[in-house]
Amino acid sequence: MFTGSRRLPGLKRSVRDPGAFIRLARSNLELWANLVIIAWAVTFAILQGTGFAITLGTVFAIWAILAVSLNLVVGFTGLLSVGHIGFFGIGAYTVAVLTSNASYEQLRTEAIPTFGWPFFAALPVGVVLAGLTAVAVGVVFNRFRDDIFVLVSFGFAIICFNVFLNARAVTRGAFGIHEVAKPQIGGWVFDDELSFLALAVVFLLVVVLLSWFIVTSSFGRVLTAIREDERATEVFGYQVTHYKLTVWVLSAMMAAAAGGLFASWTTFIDPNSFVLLESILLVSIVILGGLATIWGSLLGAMTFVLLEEGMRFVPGLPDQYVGQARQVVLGVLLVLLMLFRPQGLLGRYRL
Amino acid sequence: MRRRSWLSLRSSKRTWESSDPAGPIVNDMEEQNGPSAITRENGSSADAESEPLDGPFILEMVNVSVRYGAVSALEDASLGVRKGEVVAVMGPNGAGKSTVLKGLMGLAPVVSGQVYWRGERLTSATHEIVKHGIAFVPQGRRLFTHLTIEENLEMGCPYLRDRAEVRRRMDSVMELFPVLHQKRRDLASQMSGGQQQMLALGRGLMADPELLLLDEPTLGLAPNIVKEVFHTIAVISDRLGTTIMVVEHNIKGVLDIVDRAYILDTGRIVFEGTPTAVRETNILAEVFLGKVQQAGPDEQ
Amino acid sequence: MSSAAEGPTPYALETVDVRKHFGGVHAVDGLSIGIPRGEITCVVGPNGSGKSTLINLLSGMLPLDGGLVVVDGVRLRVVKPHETPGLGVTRTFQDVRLFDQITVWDNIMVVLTERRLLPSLFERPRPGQRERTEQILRNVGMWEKRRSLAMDLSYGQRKLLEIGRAMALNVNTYLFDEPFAGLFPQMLERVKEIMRQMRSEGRTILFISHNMDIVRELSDHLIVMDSGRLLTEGDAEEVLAQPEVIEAYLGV
Amino acid sequence: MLRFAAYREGQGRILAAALTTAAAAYVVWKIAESPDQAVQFAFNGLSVGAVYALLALGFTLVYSTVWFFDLYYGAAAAMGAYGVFYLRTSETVGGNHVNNPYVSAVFALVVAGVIAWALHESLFRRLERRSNPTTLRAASGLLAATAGIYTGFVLTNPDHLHMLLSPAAGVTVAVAVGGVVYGVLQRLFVGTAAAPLLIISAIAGCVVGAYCGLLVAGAPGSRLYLSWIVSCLVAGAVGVALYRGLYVYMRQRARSPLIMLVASLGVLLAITAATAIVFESAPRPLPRAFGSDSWALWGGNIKGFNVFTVGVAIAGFAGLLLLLKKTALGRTIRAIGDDEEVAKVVGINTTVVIAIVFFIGAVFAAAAGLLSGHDTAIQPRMGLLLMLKGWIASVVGGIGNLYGAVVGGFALGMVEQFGIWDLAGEWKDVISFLILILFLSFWPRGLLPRG
Amino acid sequence: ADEPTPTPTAAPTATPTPVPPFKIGVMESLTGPGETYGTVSNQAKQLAIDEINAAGGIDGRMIELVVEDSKCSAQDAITAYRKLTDVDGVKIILGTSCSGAMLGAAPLAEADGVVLFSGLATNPDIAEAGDYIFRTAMSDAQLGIDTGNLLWADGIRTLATITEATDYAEGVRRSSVARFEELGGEVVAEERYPSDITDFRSQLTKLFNADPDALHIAAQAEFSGGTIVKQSRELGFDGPIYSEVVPVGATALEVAGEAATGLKAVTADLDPANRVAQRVLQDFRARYDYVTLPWYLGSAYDDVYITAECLKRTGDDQDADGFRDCLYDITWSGAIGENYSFDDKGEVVGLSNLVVEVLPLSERTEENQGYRVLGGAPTP
Ligand SMILES: Nc1ncnc2c1ncn2[C@@H]1O[C@H](COP(=O)(O)OP(=O)(O)OP(=O)(O)O)[C@@H](O)[C@H]1O
Ligand SMILES: Nc1ncnc2c1ncn2[C@@H]1O[C@H](COP(=O)(O)OP(=O)(O)OP(=O)(O)O)[C@@H](O)[C@H]1O
Ligand SMILES: [Mg+2]
Ligand SMILES: [Mg+2]
Repeated sequence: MFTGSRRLPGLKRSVRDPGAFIRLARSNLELWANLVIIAWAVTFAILQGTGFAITLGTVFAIWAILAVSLNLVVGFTGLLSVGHIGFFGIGAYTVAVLTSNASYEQLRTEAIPTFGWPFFAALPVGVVLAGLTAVAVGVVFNRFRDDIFVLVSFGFAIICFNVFLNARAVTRGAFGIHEVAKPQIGGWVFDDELSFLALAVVFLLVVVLLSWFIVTSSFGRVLTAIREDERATEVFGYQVTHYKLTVWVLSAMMAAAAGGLFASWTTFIDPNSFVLLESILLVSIVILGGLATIWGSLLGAMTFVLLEEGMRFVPGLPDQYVGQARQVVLGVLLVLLMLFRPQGLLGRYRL
Repeated sequence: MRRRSWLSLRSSKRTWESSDPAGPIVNDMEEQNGPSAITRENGSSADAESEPLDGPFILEMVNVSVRYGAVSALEDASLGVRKGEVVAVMGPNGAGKSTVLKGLMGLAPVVSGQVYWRGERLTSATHEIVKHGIAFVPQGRRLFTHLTIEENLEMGCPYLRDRAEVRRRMDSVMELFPVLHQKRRDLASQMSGGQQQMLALGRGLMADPELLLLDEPTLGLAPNIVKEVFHTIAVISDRLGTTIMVVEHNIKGVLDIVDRAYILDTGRIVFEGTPTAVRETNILAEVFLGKVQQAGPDEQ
Repeated sequence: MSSAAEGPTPYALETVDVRKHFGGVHAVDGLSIGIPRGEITCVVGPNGSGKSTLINLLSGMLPLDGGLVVVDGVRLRVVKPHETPGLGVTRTFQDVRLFDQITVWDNIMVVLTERRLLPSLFERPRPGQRERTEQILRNVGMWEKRRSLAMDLSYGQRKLLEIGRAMALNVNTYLFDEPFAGLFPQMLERVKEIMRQMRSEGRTILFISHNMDIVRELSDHLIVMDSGRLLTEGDAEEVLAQPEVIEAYLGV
Repeated sequence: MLRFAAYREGQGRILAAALTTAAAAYVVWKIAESPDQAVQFAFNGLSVGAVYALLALGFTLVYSTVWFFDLYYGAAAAMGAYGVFYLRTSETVGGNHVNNPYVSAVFALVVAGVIAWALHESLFRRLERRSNPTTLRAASGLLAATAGIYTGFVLTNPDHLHMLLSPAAGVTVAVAVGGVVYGVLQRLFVGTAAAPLLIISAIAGCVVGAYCGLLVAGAPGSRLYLSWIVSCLVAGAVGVALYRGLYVYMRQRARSPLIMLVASLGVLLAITAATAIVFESAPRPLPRAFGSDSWALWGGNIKGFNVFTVGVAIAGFAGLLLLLKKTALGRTIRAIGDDEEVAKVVGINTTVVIAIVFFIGAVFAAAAGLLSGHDTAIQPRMGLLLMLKGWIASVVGGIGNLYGAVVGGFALGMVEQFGIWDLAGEWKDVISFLILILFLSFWPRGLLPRG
Repeated sequence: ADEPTPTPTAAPTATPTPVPPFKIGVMESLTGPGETYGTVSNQAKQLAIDEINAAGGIDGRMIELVVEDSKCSAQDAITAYRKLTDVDGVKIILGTSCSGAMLGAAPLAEADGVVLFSGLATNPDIAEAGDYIFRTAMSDAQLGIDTGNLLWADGIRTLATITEATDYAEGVRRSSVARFEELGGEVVAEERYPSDITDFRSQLTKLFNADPDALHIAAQAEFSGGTIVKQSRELGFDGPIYSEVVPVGATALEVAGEAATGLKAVTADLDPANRVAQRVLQDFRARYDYVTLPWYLGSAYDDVYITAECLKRTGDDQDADGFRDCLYDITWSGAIGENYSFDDKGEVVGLSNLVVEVLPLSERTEENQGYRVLGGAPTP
């Protein structure tokens, strides 16, 4: 809010103090980060052809929804949750189960009831279901803070994965669910890549606006206060648990929406897409982009997608190492960020 | 010869547990004066003022600037302490008093300037500085809360191998603050704020320092204990020649016991002089008023 | 207790046989006191006599082990911290607790905003709130620091900000835990002035201090605690002249 | 004795007590129903519990000193296990050597760096006043380089581990024996001049050391067990290097432990992925250690190796307890756990002490990793999983409490087994996490909270 | 194919060709749960492609493989698929090695008219996945029926099963158990385990407590298969153990060691009399210094040759429809069998499974793969 005026004295001082000049340059890192990443994305899109760029755009939109929603919890409220992938999974599975029309008559695979709902009917159900789960989970998790919260949220991610894997009567377990329906409005089906991208971006916009609305409100300010000192916030008359629960549920619902999109986009889901590691990567994205900044999360998601896909094109890197190499790069990035810029690429707030 | 130690304050009832050559000498001194003889109210500081100490600084800070990120907490500050002196550092909140002490101890990000100890540059890390004989009691009674009180005191001189000496120092501290003796097996976290402050002070004394840096030693203490602390400071300095640098807000109390005072305002040293001078010039009020005038327009 | 009491009792706050122990330590041990409405009450006592614990109990930061707290005639066995402002009570902390990584400005704003969930989502800073924030920040001398993060302040500045934050909450009873500790004399004046002004607005103040000058000057009513119990109470000068108080607390 | 953290309201405590009783009753009923299975479960629980306890011990030590969850800890567990694999592939399944010069070089560099730093902190600091700094720097550089090259040699020639390590083993034993003998002699002959005692103990140390060295050199079978030591030490060295190279700088500036948590998350991600690149991501077995045959006992079966693991856990616990409670170093460690800055202020070289803590922690993790690797198998992601288990165990036991760590470790091991008695085994993780969450709701500070 | 040039990404061999090479996509699970399969399959394909190219390609045109990692996950298969089709412009994709990944990419391929041709994906659902989806891997359906028959024939009446929670293993277990129960057998206890665990003792303890006649293992990873066998014996179980394919893989047998002796499995195996098969194994060992999953290796190898044959017939790597029709037409004899072809669902017909029994440790050699063949699966 006050960034502009804060810089001015620095400029004045830099005339007689070279150190201040370096600091000034460094304080523009945000700008550089923005420019570099966007330029990278554009170059990538141009080089790789529109088809692939559209695919990546959709992947980005989904990750970005997740990152923005998680930032509400991690960055603004200060609850370092590693369990977000669970809500993503709940959304995805609900949409998959409700919309799939696949016939599983064959003897060899597990059959589950099919409903054949349209996507836009199933999605709200998934979102609400995730919300309800979040309420139940949140009531319990509200007791925990800091490290313990991290631990139990790890637990939540693992529990969710196991439920997806083992509740075979609903999820078909390891078989996964096929033929998830594409979104459809009236007669208009979003079954080509471009229209799906458009839909995903609309979702992303809605999520971003909603998040922006939340964090600029008084509600958002209370969240940051809770992040800083929960007990002291209580003394000023805020029922902290309600605030935490509300933002937790909202964030879970956004993640579930992303999950629904994801299921519909891939048309097939199985538990492997909802493993703990993905959740950890998601937290990394949020931290990479910057805590308590929405634009940062977008940038973080962008970086992540570019890293993931860009790695495929690194010369001399054998294909089987692409996935791992991406993790190595991400890990090293995290370390460097924490070392030199603990607030992330764009953030103000430090962990 | 071994320099005189504040430890000699301990009453003569207890016997020396080691064959420390300094023992008998100190003991003698004690008997001459007796613990009650050193009880000295305000008047004594006047002696110190009448014959101001002279000679080179044993600790000197030259043009030190400290910066926390964009905040400049100390700018070109130069100050020094002579051997045996008690020096106060005063100033409004946020003036940089704590920063001065932290800068001396290597705990603050010093961006320019030097610190000299006995004429040599002091560049080492904090834990090395301590070995030169400087002890620091930080602001806000920071203790090892999961150690017992005894262990906390022992931590005051972690590298002292001579158990008997440790014991003796501990006894002396406990004599100074009897409550510590009562609770010696309790965890430090189980004490009230004031008791914790005593423990912090005691831990600093355990190092048997040549220079003692105290950051608000009376913060949150009950009046009787405040008196005791000031008294102890006066005694340590006066009788044993321990050099002391103290940051205080309790101006009335501190001006009575110090030889000199530095006054800081917004990171600069604005005044240096004897307590009398401070009282006469009414500098403290000026500093404060100046600040108020500054605060009027925005600092953009 | 000559003040014009409007409520059913002359007390803004009362404790009835309140108890709190930590392991074997009886920090507050059957304490029954009353804080007169519209006056400045001071609690003094040796270190570790349970003063901070008392405030913690009154504000719900610690659960009661026994006894009652009576706020404005409402008898409470369980004090929930988030309900205390509703009952007209707020506090500061001995170890200052601010919202470190948000600005000084927002630290005050947090207190001024809507308490209900849904409306708070739709609330943006209103001019009234802005003015109030500015007024408070100027009052505690922190206006020029409004854009720094609270964690970048010095000890005393933090203390002032915390007092300001409590002031922002427009309640009847303020509990200040050592508001004067670590403050520069002229800042002391300012805080004293703030307190006097609060009193003149008819608010009740309870504060802890070890600074006898201030206690004498400011307090209408003095409570002396020792080992979790009430040692004596009454007018400051009289109480401070009592021999047991001198022995337990003031020293000779 | 169990001290339960005071829970807010009475009902909570009653509920918790009821749940505990119900759980106990359930277990008793089950045991009565099928004692054989109970015995087997207990054995299984004991053997995994020992690993968890080891993990929890190191975890709790590190955590209660630096107050952040060092996720490198997980990577250390994996490194311990993969170190053995790396050194002993010729004895493992697949048979193809993974010996990779880059990997060896990296670790050689790390070891050299750590040694250089250690020398700098110990010798250099002390001799600073007396001799020429350049000489000292050169000397410590030389020593460190030698150590690095030696490490590189050891790592690239795992088939000659016994030969290469015999001098090191000999020297270590010699020093240890010499020290012990000297201590004993000093006690026995109080007042005797130091010199003769010193000579006697030196001779004793040298003789025993030389004998041990020869013994090791002549026993190729010792290679496996030497590789344990090597990988533990290397994992420890990496821990120290990380602390000195990363965390120190972060701690200087950081306002929150979460920064280090995230940085170490980065370290864990990177090391896990790098492990998967070098060793492939499929699980691998470690070579057969002793005690791989199972004994039938009271209707169950248990391997000798599992008993050994339990022994290691208990020994580790006793060692740590002695260190923390009885030695000055231990007191220092606890003090740093309370307030690092003040520890510096009173004159403690906190960087060195914390580095030692990290070393010990990483060694514990590595030991746990390789023991569990021998018992079952290794895979790159094992680090994350083991770390989670160690974390849970230490939280359940009460962070910062060694007794708690051991209790928590074994408790977790048992819960994992008995929890799935009536449920399908695939719910194992779900059960243990549900129990964890339930437990934390009632005892947020663990069974035996610190202080 | 003698020169050991382990090129990770296939580059056409030395001889420069004026015509651009045929571009064929490959999706394999190079990382993730299907890593072993993906890697072996990829290596076999490289072997075949290098042979073909060294022999002059297809009428002088080389074949180039573009490899992507599908990580055994549907989502990654989709991104890999998109990358192959959009960036590299391929119309024919060999792969993938995991059924899950295959089923993820199949609807897209079907919609785009891209041929997906797998040598390893065994999920029965793949039969229904579409017109452009083919495989030389046999569906799990048959494997399960054979196991059920075998169990019954061996006099097993009560069974305990332990199953890896993956689509493949679940599928195999279901079909085996269905057949076994159809014949009158009873499953007295069943357990599942997630792919990443290495300690199966608690599950096994429960299984053995039910006192079954035999244990049935359905594993996807060789490692877990081998470990289960080992840990079963450690826990004192001495009944017979049955399984399919995976636990008799080379790695599994090494992990299990002596404990595996007597283990019976239904598996597809390369015929020792098949000269192509033996040559492929030999070449593979010479080039990569190991052999595992020989049948799947052979299947991947055959896929490349079938592809080459069809490319020869169509002469265009962009003509997916022609390629598809070619596959429906073709009858092939290669490493995994003689005269096999594809039915109208793209399923392979003309191949069959064998029953094998693991030999004692001392008798296992590289040649016999550690087991002896007992013959075809029994029919009741
Ligand atoms: N860690 C820090 N980061 C940023 N700014 C800081 C930090 N510590 C102190 N400051 C700033 O430096 C200035 C001097 O602080 P210092 O603690 O030295 O004040 P002080 O004179 O001791 O005040 P007090 O009497 O309130 O303790 C203050 O303006 C404070 O805001
Ligand atoms: N969290 C705690 N755990 C254990 N004991 C405590 C705790 N808090 C306070 N105590 C004990 O309770 C007693 C009263 O403490 P309290 O902080 O209320 O004292 P106080 O009157 O505020 O003292 P001071 O003037 O020094 O701040 C002390 O003996 C202290 O040791
Ligand atoms: Mg200060
Ligand atoms: Mg207090």
